[in-house]
Amino acid sequence: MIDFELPPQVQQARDMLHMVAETMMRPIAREYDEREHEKPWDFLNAMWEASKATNPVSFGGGGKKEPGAPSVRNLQTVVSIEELSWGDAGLYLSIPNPGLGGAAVAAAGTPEQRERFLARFRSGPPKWGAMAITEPHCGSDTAAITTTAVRDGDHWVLNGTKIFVTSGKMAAQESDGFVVVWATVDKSAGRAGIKAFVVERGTPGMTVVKVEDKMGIRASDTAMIVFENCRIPLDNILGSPEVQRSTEGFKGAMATFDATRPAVAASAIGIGRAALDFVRAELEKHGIKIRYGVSRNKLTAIERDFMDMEATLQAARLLTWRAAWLMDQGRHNNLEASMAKAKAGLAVTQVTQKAVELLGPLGYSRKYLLEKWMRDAKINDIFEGTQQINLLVVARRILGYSSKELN
Amino acid sequence: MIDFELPPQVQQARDMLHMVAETMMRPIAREYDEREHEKPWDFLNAMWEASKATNPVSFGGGGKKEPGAPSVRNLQTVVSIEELSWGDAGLYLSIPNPGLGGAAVAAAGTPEQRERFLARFRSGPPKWGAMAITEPHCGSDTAAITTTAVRDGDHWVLNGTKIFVTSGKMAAQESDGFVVVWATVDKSAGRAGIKAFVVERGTPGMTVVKVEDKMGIRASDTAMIVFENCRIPLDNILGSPEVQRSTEGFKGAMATFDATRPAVAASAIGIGRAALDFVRAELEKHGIKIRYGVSRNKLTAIERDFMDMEATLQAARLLTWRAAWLMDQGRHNNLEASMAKAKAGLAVTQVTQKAVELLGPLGYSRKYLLEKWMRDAKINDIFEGTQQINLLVVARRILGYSSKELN
Amino acid sequence: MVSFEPSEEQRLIRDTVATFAQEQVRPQARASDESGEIPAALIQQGWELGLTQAVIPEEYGGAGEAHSAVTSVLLIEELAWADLSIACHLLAPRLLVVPVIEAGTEEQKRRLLPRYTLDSFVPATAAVVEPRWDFDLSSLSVTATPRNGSYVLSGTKCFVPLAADAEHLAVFARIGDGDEVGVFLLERGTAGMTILEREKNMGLKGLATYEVAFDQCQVPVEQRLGGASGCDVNRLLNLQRVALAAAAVGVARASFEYARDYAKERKAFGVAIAQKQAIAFMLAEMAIEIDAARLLTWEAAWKLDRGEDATREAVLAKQYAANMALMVADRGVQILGGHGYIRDHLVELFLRNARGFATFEGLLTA
Amino acid sequence: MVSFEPSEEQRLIRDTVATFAQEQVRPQARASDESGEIPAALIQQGWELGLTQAVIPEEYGGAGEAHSAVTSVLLIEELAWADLSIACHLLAPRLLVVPVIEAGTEEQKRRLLPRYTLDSFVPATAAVVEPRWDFDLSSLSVTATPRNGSYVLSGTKCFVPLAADAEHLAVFARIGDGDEVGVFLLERGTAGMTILEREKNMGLKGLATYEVAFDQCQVPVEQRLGGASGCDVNRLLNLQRVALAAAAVGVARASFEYARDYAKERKAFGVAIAQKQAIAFMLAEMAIEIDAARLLTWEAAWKLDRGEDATREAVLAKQYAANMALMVADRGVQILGGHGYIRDHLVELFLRNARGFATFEGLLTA
Repeated sequence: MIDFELPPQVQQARDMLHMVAETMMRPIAREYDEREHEKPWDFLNAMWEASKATNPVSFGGGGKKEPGAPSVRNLQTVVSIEELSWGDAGLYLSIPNPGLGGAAVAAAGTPEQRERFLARFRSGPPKWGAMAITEPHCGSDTAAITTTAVRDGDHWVLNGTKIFVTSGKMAAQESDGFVVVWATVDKSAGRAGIKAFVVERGTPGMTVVKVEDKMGIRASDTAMIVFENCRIPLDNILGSPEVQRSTEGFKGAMATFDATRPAVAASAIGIGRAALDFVRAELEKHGIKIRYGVSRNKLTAIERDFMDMEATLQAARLLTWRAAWLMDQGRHNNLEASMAKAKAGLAVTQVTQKAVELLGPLGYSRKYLLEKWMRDAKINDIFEGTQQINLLVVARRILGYSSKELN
Repeated sequence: MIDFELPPQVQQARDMLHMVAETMMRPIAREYDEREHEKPWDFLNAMWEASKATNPVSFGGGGKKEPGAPSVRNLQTVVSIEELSWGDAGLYLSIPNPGLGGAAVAAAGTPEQRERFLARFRSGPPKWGAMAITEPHCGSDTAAITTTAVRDGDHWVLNGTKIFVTSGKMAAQESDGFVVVWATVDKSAGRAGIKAFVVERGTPGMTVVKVEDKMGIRASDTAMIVFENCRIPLDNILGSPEVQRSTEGFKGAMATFDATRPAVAASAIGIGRAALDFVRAELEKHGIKIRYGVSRNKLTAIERDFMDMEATLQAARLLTWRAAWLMDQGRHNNLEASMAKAKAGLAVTQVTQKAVELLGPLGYSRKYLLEKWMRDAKINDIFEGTQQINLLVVARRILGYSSKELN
Repeated sequence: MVSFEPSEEQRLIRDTVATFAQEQVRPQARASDESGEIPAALIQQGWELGLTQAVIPEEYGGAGEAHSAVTSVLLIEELAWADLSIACHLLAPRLLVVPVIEAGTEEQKRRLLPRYTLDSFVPATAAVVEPRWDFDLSSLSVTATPRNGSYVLSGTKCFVPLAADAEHLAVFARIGDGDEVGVFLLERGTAGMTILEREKNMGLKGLATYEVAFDQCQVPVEQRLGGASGCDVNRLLNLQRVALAAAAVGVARASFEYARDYAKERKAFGVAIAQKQAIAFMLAEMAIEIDAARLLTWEAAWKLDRGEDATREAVLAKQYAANMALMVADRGVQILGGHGYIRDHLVELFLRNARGFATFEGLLTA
Repeated sequence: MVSFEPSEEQRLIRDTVATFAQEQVRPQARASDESGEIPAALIQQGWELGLTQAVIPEEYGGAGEAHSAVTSVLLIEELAWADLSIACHLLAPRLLVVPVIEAGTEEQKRRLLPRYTLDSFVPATAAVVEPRWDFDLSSLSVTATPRNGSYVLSGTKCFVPLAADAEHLAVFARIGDGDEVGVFLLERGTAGMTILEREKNMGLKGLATYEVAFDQCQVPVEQRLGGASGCDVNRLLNLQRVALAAAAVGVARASFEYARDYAKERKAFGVAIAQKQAIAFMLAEMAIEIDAARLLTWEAAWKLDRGEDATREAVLAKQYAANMALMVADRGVQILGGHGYIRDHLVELFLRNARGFATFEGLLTA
């Protein structure tokens, strides 16, 4: 039965996180944008304490794992992320969390590995997990990874350079975390040779060489990590070490994106909503109310812009909910996850850029957060698959093409 | 010296053709849209009589051919075409004219061929020339032409089917005209094997099998022509019959587009201007004047739409003038011609579609010409290279790629 | 509890309608556009699906199914996918029946509804749009002036489907010179009401629509929907908006599917044109935008089914879907190139129809 | 006679400026954005190009070249291509000089112009924009109320470049509460004028801009541009509009070229990403739109040079170029992907600057 009402527990989570966003994140958002590379420890500690038992923003996992009543886990995740990102996307991304690395362990790890790597997130001081996939000369083209993993006795030896590792510094250096590193065990095997390895914080040979200066989401660290003869235990590989003919392993890992793309979409929507709320409030201050249902010919340019922004954002939200709901139902959502991500990434870019324009000098000034939201927004059209990569995924699905037939 | 003032002779031509457009074309525009496949003979005869000496809408030819004062021929052509298309694009396209076939003869024919095929356009009853290039299973991909030309003694024998031949019926059947047919003399040679042949009207083996029912430009006939053992004299080939290693011949022929693309762009702009003029007049009737320079925040949605339409159309016009001006200077304009065509085709599509929306029920009704202009407009985004083909040309030029490197 | 899945019953209805749309309606789309006619047998077949009768309460002779905006938008999408003109024709009686069910007095229901439970198609319609460039639902120029216990209707409507044959017309008019809008349930042949000649529009050519003029047309107060005090016209307008949004989704999907199939068939430069990023990305964006508009439409319909004010949602869904349908239908033509411009293919028809959604009001109701 | 080619002289000027822009200005772009500082040596070098002095008539100590809007937009595009903040800084004195040349009284010219013909850079500026969400050139909120042969200025301006150091400020204000706008030529340190602290904006970070408050600031009538009867302010605004349009073209071209070069270098799936249609078509559209905006700008400037009213052309060129620049700069970031988002590359800077053009007024003049 088609229904758009959030279940009570999701509404509760949303309301609680809205308070967090409003009272804890908004007041420090500007500060940690300006103080790039510094960490808001009070906030991070508080979030860690509040969430370590039941992390509200963990990714993935479908209804299939919880028989009985249908799960709302993924729906709750996207609703929660929207709320936190309404508060501040950079701060949201910096929250101590298993992160994408944790999602990979959860998806591809053995029960023993899950316990070994993830248990720590239930207690103790704040910790971060991270995922290292992109390399300086391969962005979207994950199959072109050149970081190598060579077996040497009881160890894998990793060599290579990874960039754009979200929370990489926190995971690799500043907490008892880990980094999941994608590397090839057999270059000649292409995708089939690519495996994921867990590298514990502080492992010799793993060095954070740079934390990027970015356009936005400056409260979140984005690290470049070099692996130089970095030795890790044999059983730190996720999944089988064997290079199969098929690319099943690679595809399975890629499926992590089916969970993380709606998460990114949700974050985008949160930023977009922040901008929209700000514009609405500003207009209302000046006595301007949007007149829904008035003739097209009487609308002001601003009213129409506002309605377009509102509609496109709501459309993105519903696409995102659908992608999460499908996962909660234990159903495939590869197409729908990429649809949501492509739409939300574009929507938030357009909405925030337009919002800055609508408010003129106020929109452009760093006295207000709006300009920051525009800067924060753009990353959502880029990471976890650019707009173009997601359109490619959508196109392949709707056309029934393989990645060989359409690339 | 950067200058946007049309030379006096071009202004005169424009003013004269504006009168033609207003008094002869507009009054019959609706009628010959509804009476598809019928010809407005009074109009056609009058245009023929007025223009046969100095055809105002002939394509191509650069300043280089006329030493001395810089030529304004191509500029005059695009300005003239805009004016006639402001009157009616379908009627404009149906005017007796050497057309694209004539342009090909002029560009690639020997002096003898030019005299033999083109002299007729200076006297006698109305005549049409046409170009047959597209085939049912090859659209943009002109190199994939399957129509064959086989030498048999003193003749070439043509076999194949051509579609989308503008004025094809008039050229092949209803007047003392001709059709320039693109066919391959050597399939294995690819592009190098493709040659152009002139087929005189009424040649046995050339049959107009269908005149298309179209969305717009219904006053113009678009023919499907079948060639079945169609025998033509040996010297009806344009250019050398030899299959060269290089694709020089093919490229040279393709260069016809450098002249015809600005012409199509100009036609597009004429239609767009008609729509804009109509909307402006309708708004003024209701006391609405566009306020240039008023704050963005005070604009109505209509004012902003109107300004966007106006600006985009003027931008397309200037790009078109530039492409024509370059040709008048005897300079390459391949990039600029495709820029103009891509922009104008898109601009007129958007402008007319928006105009229909702005006028609501009046825009949608067949009581007015606006809806017709929207239907007429769309062809400009398609023929003489679709939007996509023109973007491809532009991309290759700005990136310095061959058609092998970017396709 | 969030769900994106129609109920079992809704799926059944949708699938039945979809089969009919695909097998019976679509094959007539081109011919109807060219001739302006819809075969009587098809209309009768459509009637027999019971799309109108089903939602009439049993006490008035109907099947008594609940009137659901969500169910309506599901089936409207399917019919509009097949052909917008035929969809509007088949569903025209609902333009009268739904307002009466939603807001009619007991007397109005008893008088009007049973007429629409018979075995044969009964034309009925609504008159909403007006032939003005600046037509505005919030300030209609057809007025209903109260006079001696009646209303006197004056002004002209356009885009009135089936007006020449309609048994009843639901006419939307401004009350006096205030802001209030009333709906008046007119019988065919009412004095003072003139059905002008059939309209000619860019699209929607299979559907017979008319201008209807009211000249001092006297209407007793009993014929005002809801009686003397009127009704929640906004809700009726919102039901129309979501219906048109759903139709826009249907037309867009039709164009998308046509272009997608063509692009997979058509070869250029040795591969299917769908294998070229320029085409593939266009199709991907079309698919995303169609789903986006559909979800907005569903949400607005869902809110209407809960009895809540859904003006914002319905307005946004309608606008979004209208823009989306134009974008998609334009690209449908573009992807077919020259073939898209000739009337051998349906995409140009979809484009002409799609362009109307920004203007259409009151042609359909959920 | 239509021509798309600058004159020999214009080409010379443009090429000189382009070389300076490329070799001297561009290398400072990132550092200026991060530090908010522009090296004094660079400013002096820019001054020595004579961009301001050249157009001052010989009788006031300048080089006496004709003031041409077309020439101006050519050189502004080049400087803005290199860096918008530095371009605005270098050209700021023109904000005062050009209005005086165009519309000053003889006395004003004699008093002000010679100051801008010296060997060192002399800061000057104009105050146009106001810190309101609904800032409107056609109804300014800074007012100049006539009182006893003087004007009393009240209100606040923002986006005033170099205000803290400017020798003179051209302040745009509404006369009384009418529609008329006047320009007032204030000396630095005028009583009642307060330069507030340096602004912080999303972009334009290398340029020192300020809010400037006027509190009962008394200005003698002799300091009104053109004297008691004022001048054609619209023409001055149009000169500003075409200048900003040209700057938008410059920023867009910078982003386009950066992204184009990156896309040809960067490999994915075995080929340069520029060989993928999705990227190639984006770049093609960017190139077309840049040329489109440039031609609109040239046309408006040409019309201004003919002394005609070019409000329509200047407004449309400015709007078009502002939208275009945003589109292009956004795609510049998009094409670089993650690399576009980090400050190692300039495209994010171009995007932050480009987003301002819809808001910027009076930062530059042709």
